Amino acid sequence: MSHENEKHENHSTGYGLYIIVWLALLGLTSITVTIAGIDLGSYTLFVALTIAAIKSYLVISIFMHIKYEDPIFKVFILISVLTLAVIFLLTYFDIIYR
Amino acid sequence: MFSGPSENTGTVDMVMLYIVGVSVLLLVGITITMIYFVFKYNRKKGHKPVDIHGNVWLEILWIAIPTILVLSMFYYGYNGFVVMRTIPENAMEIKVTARMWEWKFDYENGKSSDTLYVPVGQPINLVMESVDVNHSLFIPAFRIKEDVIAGIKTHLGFTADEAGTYIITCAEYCGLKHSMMYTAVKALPLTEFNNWLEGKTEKQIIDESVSLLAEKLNVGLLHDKGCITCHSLDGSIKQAPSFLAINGRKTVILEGGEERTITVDDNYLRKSIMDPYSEIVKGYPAIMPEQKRMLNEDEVNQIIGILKALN
Amino acid sequence: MSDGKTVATEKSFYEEGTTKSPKGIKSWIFSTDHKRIGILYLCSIATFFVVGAILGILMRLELIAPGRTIMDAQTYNQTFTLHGVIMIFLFIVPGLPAIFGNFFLPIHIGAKDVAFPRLNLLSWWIYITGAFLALLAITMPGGPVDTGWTFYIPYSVRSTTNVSWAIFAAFVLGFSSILTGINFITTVHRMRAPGMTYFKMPLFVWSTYATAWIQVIATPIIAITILLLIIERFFGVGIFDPALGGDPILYQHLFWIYSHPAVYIMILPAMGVVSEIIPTFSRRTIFGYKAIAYSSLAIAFVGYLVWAHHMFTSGISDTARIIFSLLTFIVALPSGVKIFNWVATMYKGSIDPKPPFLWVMAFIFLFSIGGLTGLVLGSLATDIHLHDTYFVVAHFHYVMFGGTGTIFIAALFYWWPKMFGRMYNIKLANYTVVLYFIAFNTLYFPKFIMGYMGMPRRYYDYLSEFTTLQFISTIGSWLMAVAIFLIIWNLVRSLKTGRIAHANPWGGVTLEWQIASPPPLENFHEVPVITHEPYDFSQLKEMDYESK
Amino acid sequence: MSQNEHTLNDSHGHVHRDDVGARMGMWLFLFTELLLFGGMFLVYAVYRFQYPDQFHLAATELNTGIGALNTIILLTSSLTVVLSITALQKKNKLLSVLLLVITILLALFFMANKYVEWSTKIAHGIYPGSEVLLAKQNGEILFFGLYYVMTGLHALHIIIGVIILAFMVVFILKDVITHDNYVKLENGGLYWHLVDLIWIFLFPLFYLIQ
Ligand code: HEA
Ligand code: HEA
Ligand code: CUA
Ligand SMILES: [Cu+2]
Repeated sequence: MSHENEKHENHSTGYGLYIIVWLALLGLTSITVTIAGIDLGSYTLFVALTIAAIKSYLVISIFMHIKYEDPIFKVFILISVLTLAVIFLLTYFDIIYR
Repeated sequence: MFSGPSENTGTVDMVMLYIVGVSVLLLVGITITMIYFVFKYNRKKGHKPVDIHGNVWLEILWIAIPTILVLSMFYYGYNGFVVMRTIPENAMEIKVTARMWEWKFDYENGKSSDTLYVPVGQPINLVMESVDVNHSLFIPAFRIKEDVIAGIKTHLGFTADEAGTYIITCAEYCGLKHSMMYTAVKALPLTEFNNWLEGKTEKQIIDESVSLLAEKLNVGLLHDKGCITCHSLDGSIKQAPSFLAINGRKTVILEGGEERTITVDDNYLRKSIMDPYSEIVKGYPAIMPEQKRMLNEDEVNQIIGILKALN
Repeated sequence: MSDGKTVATEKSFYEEGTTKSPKGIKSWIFSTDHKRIGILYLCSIATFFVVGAILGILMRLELIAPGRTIMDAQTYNQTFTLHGVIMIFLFIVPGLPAIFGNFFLPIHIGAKDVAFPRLNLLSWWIYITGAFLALLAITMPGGPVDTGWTFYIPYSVRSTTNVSWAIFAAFVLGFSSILTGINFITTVHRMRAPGMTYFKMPLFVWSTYATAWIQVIATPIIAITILLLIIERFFGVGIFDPALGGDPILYQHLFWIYSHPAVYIMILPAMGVVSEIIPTFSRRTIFGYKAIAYSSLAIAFVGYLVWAHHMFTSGISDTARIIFSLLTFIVALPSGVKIFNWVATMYKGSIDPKPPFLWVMAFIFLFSIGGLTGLVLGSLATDIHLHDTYFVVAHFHYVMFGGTGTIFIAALFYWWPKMFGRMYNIKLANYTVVLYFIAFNTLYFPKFIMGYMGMPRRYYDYLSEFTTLQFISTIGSWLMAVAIFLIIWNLVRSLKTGRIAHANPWGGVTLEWQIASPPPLENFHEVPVITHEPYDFSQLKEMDYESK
Repeated sequence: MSQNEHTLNDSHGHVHRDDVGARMGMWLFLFTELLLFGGMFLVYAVYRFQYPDQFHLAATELNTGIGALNTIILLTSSLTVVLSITALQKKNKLLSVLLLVITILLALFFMANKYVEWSTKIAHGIYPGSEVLLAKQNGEILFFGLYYVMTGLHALHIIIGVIILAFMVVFILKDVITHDNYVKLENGGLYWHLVDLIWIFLFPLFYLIQ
């Protein structure tokens, strides 16, 4: 069991990286607020969600340490996100064509 | 080979026969093999068991063959479905309104009825909407059904090929009298149908018979709003108190579990219509649909007026 | 017979507990031992099964003849709702994983407990809380729910009965299910004994693992759906109610997004048990181990793609109906793979048809009927006619009761000697299988015919043309009551008068048969090192097994 | 799977500890939260598709400023939590506690904003079942229904998060959580990040669609 702790210690990144990520997150927030003011038509939603996705990627991989975690965790995340995506997609087959 | 009161009947029965046929073959095959193995390789016979770990070709085989089978099943079902759902241009549109627990059919010429009349051979398009909860219009003889929902119009198409009377029933659970929400579709030869369509509406007939009871009051409103499904006009007991001589009647009601005797007046009538569950008349189930969102002020006043006149 | 050396000195988990004193009620309801928790679940779930079954009997009695027989329409509506809610949420969804998963999953992988034993105990407590709430809901003002177990909006918003409490109970029960799922997934990943690679795990572990994923990923959807419905009822927030612009069909989507995968929560563990029983009584390795293992995962995944086959007539778009119909047919394939591999496992075996095996044979027949009629329902043209008729009622009783229910019984008869250290009366059990089989088909087969003739479900009353078939079905329910009574009687009586069971009465080779009956507190004296495949019967010789 | 050998029930009778397992359990729990909110996002997506214009109209009533401020607060609190773990790893117990306390304060700040926001809405007569709301179009009723339910449920998670973090503070002070045994703190942090993640989506979907 010491093994894992070691593994973790190896990756305790110090404070720097976290602060950089935090700054990036704040930057992305201001971008998304600014863009919301501009009328991009049907792309507005797309852009907003893309930025939100990038933000969550940063939070998940760095803040939540997934980058340093056992690979099986990534598979797990993939399973659940994929399931959610499938549910959305299939529901839309009803909503769009109704 | 298959025929029925509607072309769809034959189609559906055909698909059914195909799927059930294949299924029975598979079932019998599996069962017989299993029982045969149990006898053949019974421990009593003292065979030495042989470890067989698997066989890739067999696995492929029993994925591939069922795949073909199910795809063919899907295809037949799909085909029948598309035909059923394709409504010809010349279809006759009939409006269907469902409410707890009755059906109403409105024809293009403004006539309405609570039995569905259709001409033989004429494609029909039912455009359906509910005023309260979900219902489902089911005509077993034609092998069709479709839910009837509040706020969303659904449609159901069919053609009756043989004259006759077929049951219509409600297939989506809708409360107390779900199992009594029957009516019928009457398929008539075209001329007979036209005679009927030009004739008096059932509403008119009701109006006439009721007018014996209550002069020229617009009792039809009670019918339109579904009140007289549960409340009788002649004093007989249905699922709810009769309307006959309701004004001024002394009644025991339950309010929050406590009994109280009141005298029916304007206020009481209004409250019972808009918010029926606050006070339930003793001995009756709490099944009255709330009318708050279904009646406008004018209709409420009108109904109260009618009720008071029914003495 | 094996382990002659250790049996004598060893204390079972009945004599040694995780609490201060191993005896008394507290040593049970506060025990973190997975085996004791399994038995707690067994007692509670079996109780609710009997309650649900008695409601079923009452319904059949009402339907024995047209018109009123023993209850009025409102009572009937409440009865079938309660019957459905109890059977689904209190019996069949938690059933196999919570009882047999808890008891045998850790043993099967050579662990001494699950990954989070205290969480495990919490799951049971949450289950009991949910069950208590469900019972409370019956007595609360407004009376028992009358919406059907599907709680369709708008009726569930309009109904004056106590819908909110009942669905809140389902919400709580969902949490219990989720926690069990989390526990099992982590256990499988983290607690395997040395040498226990993924492909050396018994197939029961595989299927319980797949089930656990459905429990974790699907249950939250029903939780939020229920929450939204409660919020809608309490605060009048417009979400699904058409009166406020909501979309009642969307509710149905959310409901079935959980409830279809849930039917695989019900059947997958049962399939795992079948994969255990068949090799043991055929005394040869399972045919197509990997195919069966992967098909469990496939069922779990594809199970998410087909939910709208419950909504073919609900007014969803025709495009969606077609897509979902196609996907529904795909989900049948992995189940087929399992059936074929099981039958192939009997080939060239050395088959000893003891009661658990006989129940499995009944299962294969009944479940195949249930599954194959699922295909009839998956096909668009036919489902439009059969939806919400007795055909559906017959289908789901065949898969749930004939499938999972039968295996529930099979698992009891298979593992009873291990769990309680006593053997039941085998002869009586053999007769019971036959009675059960006849009763089952008498009870449910007529429903297929009625459904096809157009008898809608959830009907208090029916047209006279159905009288004969309804009557036959009711007779079947009485036969079934006798069969179930004999099962319970046989098992319960064995606790007192049954002979002491061997560690390995059937000649099984998975790990549970290599330890004493009943097992000791931490299952294994020393960590087992796994060198064999799970169904390698050459081990029997090493295990010193003599067949009796 | 030799990687597992070190996670076994060890035979020496020690209490068995498995940090990876504990985090795995936490992640699985987070998935259930994800799906729980996912279900609501699905409802949102469907209604937004059905009533695009009315959603836009309704969203103009929301205050983007407060939304953006709350986003910044939550992102910052996520940072302080993760820094607190690092501090503990570096055996800086005091800093770790301090950062956690800052996190809790940020959370309370978030709640205060939320309170102001909700109460102005309610003061304007916009709340479930109100006359003002019922007079609006269906799409707007749905928008506000979802707004209250989704942000409300999110706020509930914040409150739970605050309680969890408060426990973490106590645990650190009592040395239940230490620099070489801090998986509880990690799991508490994971929960807090999840709350943040959900807000990352709630924010553009409710406040940024004018
Ligand atoms: C244990 C529970 C369980 C299981 C396992 C299943 C399994 C299946 N179910 Fe069932 N189902 C229910 C429980 C279950 N169901 C319930 C409770 C309802 C009603 C809910 C309600 O409305 O109250 C329902 C309703 C239901 C409907 C909706 C009917 C309606 O309301 O109109 C449909 C429609 O497609 C369906 C289909 C299927 C299919 C295709 C499978 C498949 O997974 C079956 C796969 C199995 C086989 C196919 C048999 C074995 C295989 C072979 C013998 C090999 C050869 C096979 C091939 C040719 C492929 N089910
Ligand atoms: C696992 C699930 C399960 C099981 C096992 C059963 C078991 C039974 N069910 Fe089912 N049923 C459902 C799940 C289940 N049911 C569901 C989900 C619905 C849908 C509800 C809805 O529409 O919302 C339904 C609906 C349903 C209907 C349709 C109602 C309608 O649509 O109008 C009917 C009708 O006959 C019925 C009958 C029965 C019967 C007679 C049994 C019996 O076979 C039970 C057999 C068992 C016994 C008979 C044992 C009796 C007990 C003893 C012998 C012990 C004796 C001891 C004492 C008395 C102390 N059920
Ligand atoms: Cu109307 Cu059932
Ligand atoms: Cu299904």
